[in-house]
Amino acid sequence: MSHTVDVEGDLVTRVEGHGSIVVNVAEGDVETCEWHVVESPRYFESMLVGRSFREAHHVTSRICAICSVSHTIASLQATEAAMGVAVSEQDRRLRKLALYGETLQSHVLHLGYLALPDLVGEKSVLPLADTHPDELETVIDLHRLGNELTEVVTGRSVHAQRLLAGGFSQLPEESKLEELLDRLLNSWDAVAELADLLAVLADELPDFERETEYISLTHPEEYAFAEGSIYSSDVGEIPVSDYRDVANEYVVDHSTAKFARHERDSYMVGALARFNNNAEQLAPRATEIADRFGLAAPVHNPYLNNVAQLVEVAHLLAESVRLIEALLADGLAPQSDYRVPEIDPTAGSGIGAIEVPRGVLFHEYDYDEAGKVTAANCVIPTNQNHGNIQRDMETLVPTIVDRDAEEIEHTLEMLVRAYDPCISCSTHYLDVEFVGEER
Amino acid sequence: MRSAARTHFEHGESEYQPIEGQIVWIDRHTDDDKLFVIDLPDGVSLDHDPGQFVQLFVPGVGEAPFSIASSPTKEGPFELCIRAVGNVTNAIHDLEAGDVVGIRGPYGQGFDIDAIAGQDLLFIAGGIGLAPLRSVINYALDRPAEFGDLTTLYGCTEPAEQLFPGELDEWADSDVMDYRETVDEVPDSQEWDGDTGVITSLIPPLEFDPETTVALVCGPPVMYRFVIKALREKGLADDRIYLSLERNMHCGRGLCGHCQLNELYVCLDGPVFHYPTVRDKEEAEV
Amino acid sequence: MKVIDRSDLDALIEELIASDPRDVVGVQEDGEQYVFDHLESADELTLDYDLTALSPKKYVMPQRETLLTYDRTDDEYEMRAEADPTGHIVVGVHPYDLAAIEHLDKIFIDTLQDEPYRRKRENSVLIGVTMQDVADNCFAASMGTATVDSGYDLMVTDLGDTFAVDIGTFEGDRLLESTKTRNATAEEIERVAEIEADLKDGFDRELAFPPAELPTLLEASYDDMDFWEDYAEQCLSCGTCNVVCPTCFCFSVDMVRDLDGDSGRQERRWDGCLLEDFATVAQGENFREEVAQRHRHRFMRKGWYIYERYGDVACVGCGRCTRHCVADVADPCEVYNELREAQHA
Amino acid sequence: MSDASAPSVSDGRRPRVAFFDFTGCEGDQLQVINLEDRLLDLVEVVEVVSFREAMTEHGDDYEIAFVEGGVATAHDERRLTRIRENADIVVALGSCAAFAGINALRNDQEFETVKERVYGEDSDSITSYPIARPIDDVIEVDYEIPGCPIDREEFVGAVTALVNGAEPSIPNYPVCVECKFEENTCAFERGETCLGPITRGGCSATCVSAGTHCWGCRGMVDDPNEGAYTDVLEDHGLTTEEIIEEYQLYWNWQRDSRAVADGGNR
Ligand SMILES: Cc1cc2nc3c(=O)[nH]c(=O)nc-3n(C[C@H](O)[C@H](O)[C@H](O)COP(=O)(O)OP(=O)(O)OC[C@H]3O[C@@H](n4cnc5c(N)ncnc54)[C@H](O)[C@@H]3O)c2cc1C
Ligand code: SF4
Ligand code: SF4
Ligand code: SF4
Repeated sequence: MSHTVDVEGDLVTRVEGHGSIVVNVAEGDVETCEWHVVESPRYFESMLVGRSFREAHHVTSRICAICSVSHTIASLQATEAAMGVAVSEQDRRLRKLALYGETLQSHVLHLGYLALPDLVGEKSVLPLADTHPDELETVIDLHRLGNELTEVVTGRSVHAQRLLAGGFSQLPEESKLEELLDRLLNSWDAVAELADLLAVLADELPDFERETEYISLTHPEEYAFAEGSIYSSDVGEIPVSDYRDVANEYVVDHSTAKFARHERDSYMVGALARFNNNAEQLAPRATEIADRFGLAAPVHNPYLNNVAQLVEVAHLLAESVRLIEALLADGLAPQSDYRVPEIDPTAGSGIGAIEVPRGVLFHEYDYDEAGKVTAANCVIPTNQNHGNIQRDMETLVPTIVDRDAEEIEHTLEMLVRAYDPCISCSTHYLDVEFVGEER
Repeated sequence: MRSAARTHFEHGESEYQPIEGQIVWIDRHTDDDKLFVIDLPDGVSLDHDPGQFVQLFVPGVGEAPFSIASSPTKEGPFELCIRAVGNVTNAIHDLEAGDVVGIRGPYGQGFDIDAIAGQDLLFIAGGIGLAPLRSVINYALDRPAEFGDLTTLYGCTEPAEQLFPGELDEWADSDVMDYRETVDEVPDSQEWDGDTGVITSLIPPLEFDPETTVALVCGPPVMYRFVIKALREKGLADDRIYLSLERNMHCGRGLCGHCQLNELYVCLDGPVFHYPTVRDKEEAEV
Repeated sequence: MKVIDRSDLDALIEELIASDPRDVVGVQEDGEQYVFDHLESADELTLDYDLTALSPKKYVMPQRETLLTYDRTDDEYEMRAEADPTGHIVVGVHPYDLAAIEHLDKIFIDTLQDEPYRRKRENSVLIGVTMQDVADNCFAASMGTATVDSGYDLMVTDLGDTFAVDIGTFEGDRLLESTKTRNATAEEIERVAEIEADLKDGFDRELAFPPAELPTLLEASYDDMDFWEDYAEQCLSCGTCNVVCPTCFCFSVDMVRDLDGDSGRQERRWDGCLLEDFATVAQGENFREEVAQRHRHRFMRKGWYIYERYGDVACVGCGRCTRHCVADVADPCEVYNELREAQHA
Repeated sequence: MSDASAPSVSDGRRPRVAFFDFTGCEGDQLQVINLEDRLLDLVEVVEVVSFREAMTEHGDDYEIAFVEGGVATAHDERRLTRIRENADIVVALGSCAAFAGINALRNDQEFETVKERVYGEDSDSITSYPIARPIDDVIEVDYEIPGCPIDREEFVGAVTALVNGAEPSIPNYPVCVECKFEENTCAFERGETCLGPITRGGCSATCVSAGTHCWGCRGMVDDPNEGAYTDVLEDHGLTTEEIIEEYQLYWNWQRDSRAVADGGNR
C-alpha cells in the first residue's frame, strides 16, 4: 500500500520545554523521521562563570523548575566535592527526602497530568475534573504530597531555599515531619488507585521493543538516587569521575540538539534505566507493583518508562517513610534558623552526580582559590535521551507507516512523552530550527 | 437586605460596615466622567453637609472616597460624579443601574454653612473639582435667601471635559447666579464660542465686594496657588477663602494616615479647609 | 502590692495555658533576638530580655486583618464588617510597650472607635514586667516610659526568688484569685522602687532635653531642609522604621478576592509613611515625593503632629527603629538631639 | 507599572486565558500547576485555551495571555508579536519575562565567550540574541507578576483581580516590610547581607524566612536608592566587586535600563 504522511512538527504538548517531531512518509517510504529540540539557549554554564560557590546552586536551580531541587543538590555536591566539604548524615538524609519529594512530584505530574489524559482519551488533565473526579483527586493528592515533602524540608517546592553548600540554613520542624509521615502512611491507597488506573489502561501502551544501553547510578546499599557510581547495562560500573566518557555529546546533521552516546549510538536514562539496573533494590511495595504490571528487568519497551515511574512512586513513598522514621528516631540535632555552613573556599574541581526524575544528572565546576566558578559543565538527562528517542523513532516508524498520519503522530508523541523529556532543562543544543505551527 | 438607619450596625456597630447603595441612574458627562445617582435602603437620605464625602465600595474591586455632588436640600438619592482614573473608578464606570455598592459615611468637614450664610458666594471649580462644589452651589441655589450674590467660575482643559453639561446651561441662563466658564484650549474637533484661558483669567474681570464675598475653591492641586493669588489681588482676605482638598485615603476616618497633610487629616479636618488653616502647611501645597 | 513565688508565677502561667481559652503568648528567645510568641509552657518564657523584634501591638492590631467581607448570592451582595475579637494573654510586656498600647487605646478606642482593635484589646490581658535589661538603642527613660503606673493588668518585678506583683485592673486581680500570693512587705515595696529608680542608669542613650519640648523644637525645625535632606540621603525608604514601631498605626486597605469570584475581603495591612507610594494619588501625584519629606514627616509625626491631636508624644523610646534601620538613619533620639543642638548652636 | 488606561476584563463572561512559555525554567507555570486542587477552582472562573505544559488543545482566541520566560531569539520575538495581537491583556509571568531575570546574568559577558563556553567549537551555529531581554523590550506589557518563581497567592490574586474587572496590584514596597511582618532576624544583624531593602516585596520574604537572605529575584522597587544601599553594603564589608556581583544576579537588565534612562548606553 502506498501512503503519504506528513507530521509537520507542531510543538509536542504536555512536555517540559519545546520539542517537535518531523516525519515525512512518501509512497510508504520514510523520508524524514526527526526529533527536534527547539528550546532557546540560556547559557547557564557561562552564567555561572565568576559566581561564588555560595550561589552556584541558586543559579543552576533555574535550569529547570520541575527538577529544581535536583539541580540544586547536584550543584551542591559538585561544590562540596571541589572544596572538600563533608555533609552530616542528618543533612544527607534531609537532602534525600527533598529529592524524593521532588521526584515524586515530578513522576505524578507526568503520570497524572501529562500521560493519563492520553490514556483516557482526553487532551488535558482539566476535563478529568468532570469525567474522572475521584481519580483526579487522587492524582492531585499525591502531587501535593510530593510538593509538601520538598516544602517541609527545603521551605519551598520550586527553587528551594534551605539547601546550602555544607548543609541546611534551617531545619524542618519535627512536628511537620510527623504530619508528613502520617500523610505518607495514609497514601498507600492513593498509590493503589493510581496503579489501578494505569493498570486498566496499560494495554493501551504500544507494544514496541528496542533494546539499548541503560545508564543510571548504582549504589551498594540502596536503589540509587542521591549518591552512587555510574552503571551501564552494557559495561557495568563506571566511576563518576569518568562521566564525560559516558555522556559523549556529538552533533548529528539532521537534528538541532546534541546527542549523547556511550557504548552504542544512543543510550537511555530515567526511571526505566534505573529499574533495569537496580530493580532488586526496590522497596517491597514497589516490587509488588512491578510484579502486578509484569515488569521484570530488563525491560526494552520505552513506553513502559511510565510504569517504571509508577513503581518508583511506590518506592519513593516507602523510602521517605523510612527516612523520616529514622530522622525522628534519632531526633534532629538542633541548629540555628539561619545557619551559614562554614566553608573555606579552595581552588579545585568537583563533580555532582545524582538521579533525578528523568535520569542521571551531572554538574561539574572548577573553582579558583577565591571560590569563584571558572568553568562549569552540566549534563542533563533529557540531553542524554535525545539520541535514544531518535533511534526509537527510526525503528518504530517503519513498522507503523501504514497507519494514518494522526495515529502515527499520536503514537510518536506518546513515545516522546514516555521519556518525560524536560527540554527546558537542556543546557546544550545547537541551532534552533522551526517547522510547523509554533505557539 | 439590612435595615437602613446608618446608626444601626449588625456587626458590633462597626464603623467599617457599609450600607447598601443601589445605583438608580447613570449619566455620562464626558468620556471619563459619569454621574451616579445612588439610592439608600428604604429611601433614606444620606443627611450630609455640602462638601462632605463618602467611601464607596465596589465588591471585588475596592473602596475609594468621593465627594457628594448633590445638595442635601435634595431629598432621597444622592449623587456622585466620578472620573475613571484607576482601579476602583474604572470598575464603577462598568457598573449599571440596579447594581449595588457599599457606602460608608458621610465623612469629613463640609463647607461651613453657618460661616458663609449671608455672604456673597464665589465658587471656583477646576475640572472634576466641580463635583464637590456642586453640592454647595445647588444648596445655595435652593436657598437663595440665605446668601447674597452667587457667582460660579468653571474651568476645564477643553470643552469636551465639561461636567454636568445640561446643568451648566441652566446656570448660564439663571438670573440667580452669575455663571462664567472657560477652557484651556479648544482642539480642532470641538466647538466652543466662550472664553479660552486658564481659570485664573476669569478672576480679574470679576466685580465683587471683598468685604462680603467668600470664595469656595476646588480643583486640581496646581490650581490653588494661582487662584488664591488672583483672589488676593482682588482684595479678598485669606479668611474669606475655603478650599476642598484631595489626598490618598484608605479608611476615611482618621486612622490610616494616608491623607495626612502635616498634622491635619484631610478626612477629619477636611476635605474642606478654611484657607488660613492650611495656608502655612507646606504639605497642603496651596 | 502582692508578692508571688517564682514557682507560683510559673504555675499561674501553666494554669492559664491549660485552662484559659485565650492563647497565652510571651517573650521568647528566637535565635539572636526576642519575640512575642505562643507559649507551650512557662519554661519558654524569658523575662530578662532587652527588646523584642515586634511589639505586642501585633496582638491588638495584627500585621494583616480583615475589615470587611463580601459575598454574592444570586444578585444580592452581602457586605459585612468584620472585627476579629481574639484576645491574648500577653506575658512580659516592657513598660514602654505598655505605654505604646495605652497611646493606641486612646486613638483606636477612646477617640475613633475602631471595632477590630477594640474587640481584641478588650479581650486581652497584659502582664507587664519591669525591665531587667536595656537594649543599646533604647531611650525609654528619657521618654518617661521606662516605668509606667498604668496600662497593665498585672505588673511583675523580679526580686530573685519572688516577684512583686502590682495589680492594675480588676481583671488582673481576678487572674491572681486562685494563686498563692501574700501582701508585699514595706521592704519589698521599697526594693521595687529602688529597682525602678536604678533602671534610669542603665540607659546608654538619652534625649538631651525633656520630651515636652519636642513639639516646639520640631515646629521650629520643620523648614531646616538642609538637615532633613542630609539625613535622608542615606535612607532607603524601606519602611522598616515604621513597621517595627509600637506606636505607628498607619495602614493600607487591600482587596483580597476568593477564587470563586463571588466573595472576598478587604484586608488592612500595616503601611508606612516612609514608603514611596504612601501619599500618592491616582494618576501619580505624590504629595510627599522626596525621601527627605517622608523622613521628616515621620519625625514630625512622632514628636509633634500626634501631640497636637492627642496630647502624647508618639515615641516611647523603645529603640526598635534604630536597631532595625540598616542605613542607620532612623534614630529619633539622635535626630532630636541633633536638631536641638543645631537650634542652640 | 499599571496606568489608568490599562485594559481589564469585566463583562461577566468567563475570560479566556492562554499560557505561553519562552526562555525560562517553566517554574511559573509549574507554580500554577502547584495550585493543586485550586487549579480546578481557577478553571471555573477562567477558560484556559492554551497551556502547552499541561494540555494539547490550543486556541488563538483569548483575552489574557500569561507569558513566562524571556526573549532570546528572533523567533521568540515573532511569536510574541503574534500573542500581543491576539490578546487584550498581556501579563508577564515571572522575573525572566518581566525584567529578564537570571537570564540577564550573562548580559555583561562577551557574547562570543558565552557561546564558546557552552558550545565550544560548535558555537558558530548559535543564532540567539547576544543578550537576554524581557518581553516588554519587544511588545507592550499590561501587567507584570515578578518572582523567581512567582508567588502562587499573588498569581491567584492577579487572576481574580482581572476577572473582577480590577487591576492586579503588585507591591512597590520592599521585601523588608514583609520580612518585618514575619519577624525574621535581619540578615544584616546576622552578619550577612541581603537585597531585601530595595527589592520589590510581595513574596512574604520567603527566602529570609527559610533561613537565607533575599537575592533580589523580584527585581528592584520602582525608585531604589541604589547609591545609599551600596554604601550600606560597603559598611558591611562588601567590596565594590562583590556588590556588583550581588546586583547582577537578577538586576542586570533593570540597572541597565535605569542607566539608559539616565543617559547611558545599554
Ligand atoms: C475627599 C475626596 C473626595 C473625592 N471626590 C471625588 C469625586 O467626587 N469624584 C472623583 O472622580 N474623584 C474623587 N476623589 C478622587 C478619588 O477618590 C480617586 O480618583 C480614587 O481614589 C482613585 O482610585 P482608583 O482605584 O480608581 O485609582 P488607582 O490609580 O487604581 O488607585 C490609586 C491608589 O491610590 C489610592 N488612593 C486612595 N485615595 C486616593 C485618592 N483620593 N485619589 C487617588 N488615589 C487614591 C488607592 O487606594 C490606590 O492605592 C476624591 C478624593 C478624596 C480624597
Ligand atoms: S529610616 Fe531606615 S528603616 Fe526607615 S525607611 Fe529609611 S532606611 Fe528604612
Ligand atoms: S519611633 Fe522608634 S524609638 Fe520611637 S517608638 Fe517608634 S520604633 Fe520605638
Ligand atoms: S526574599 Fe528576595 S529572593 Fe526570595 S523570593 Fe522574595 S524577592 Fe525573591
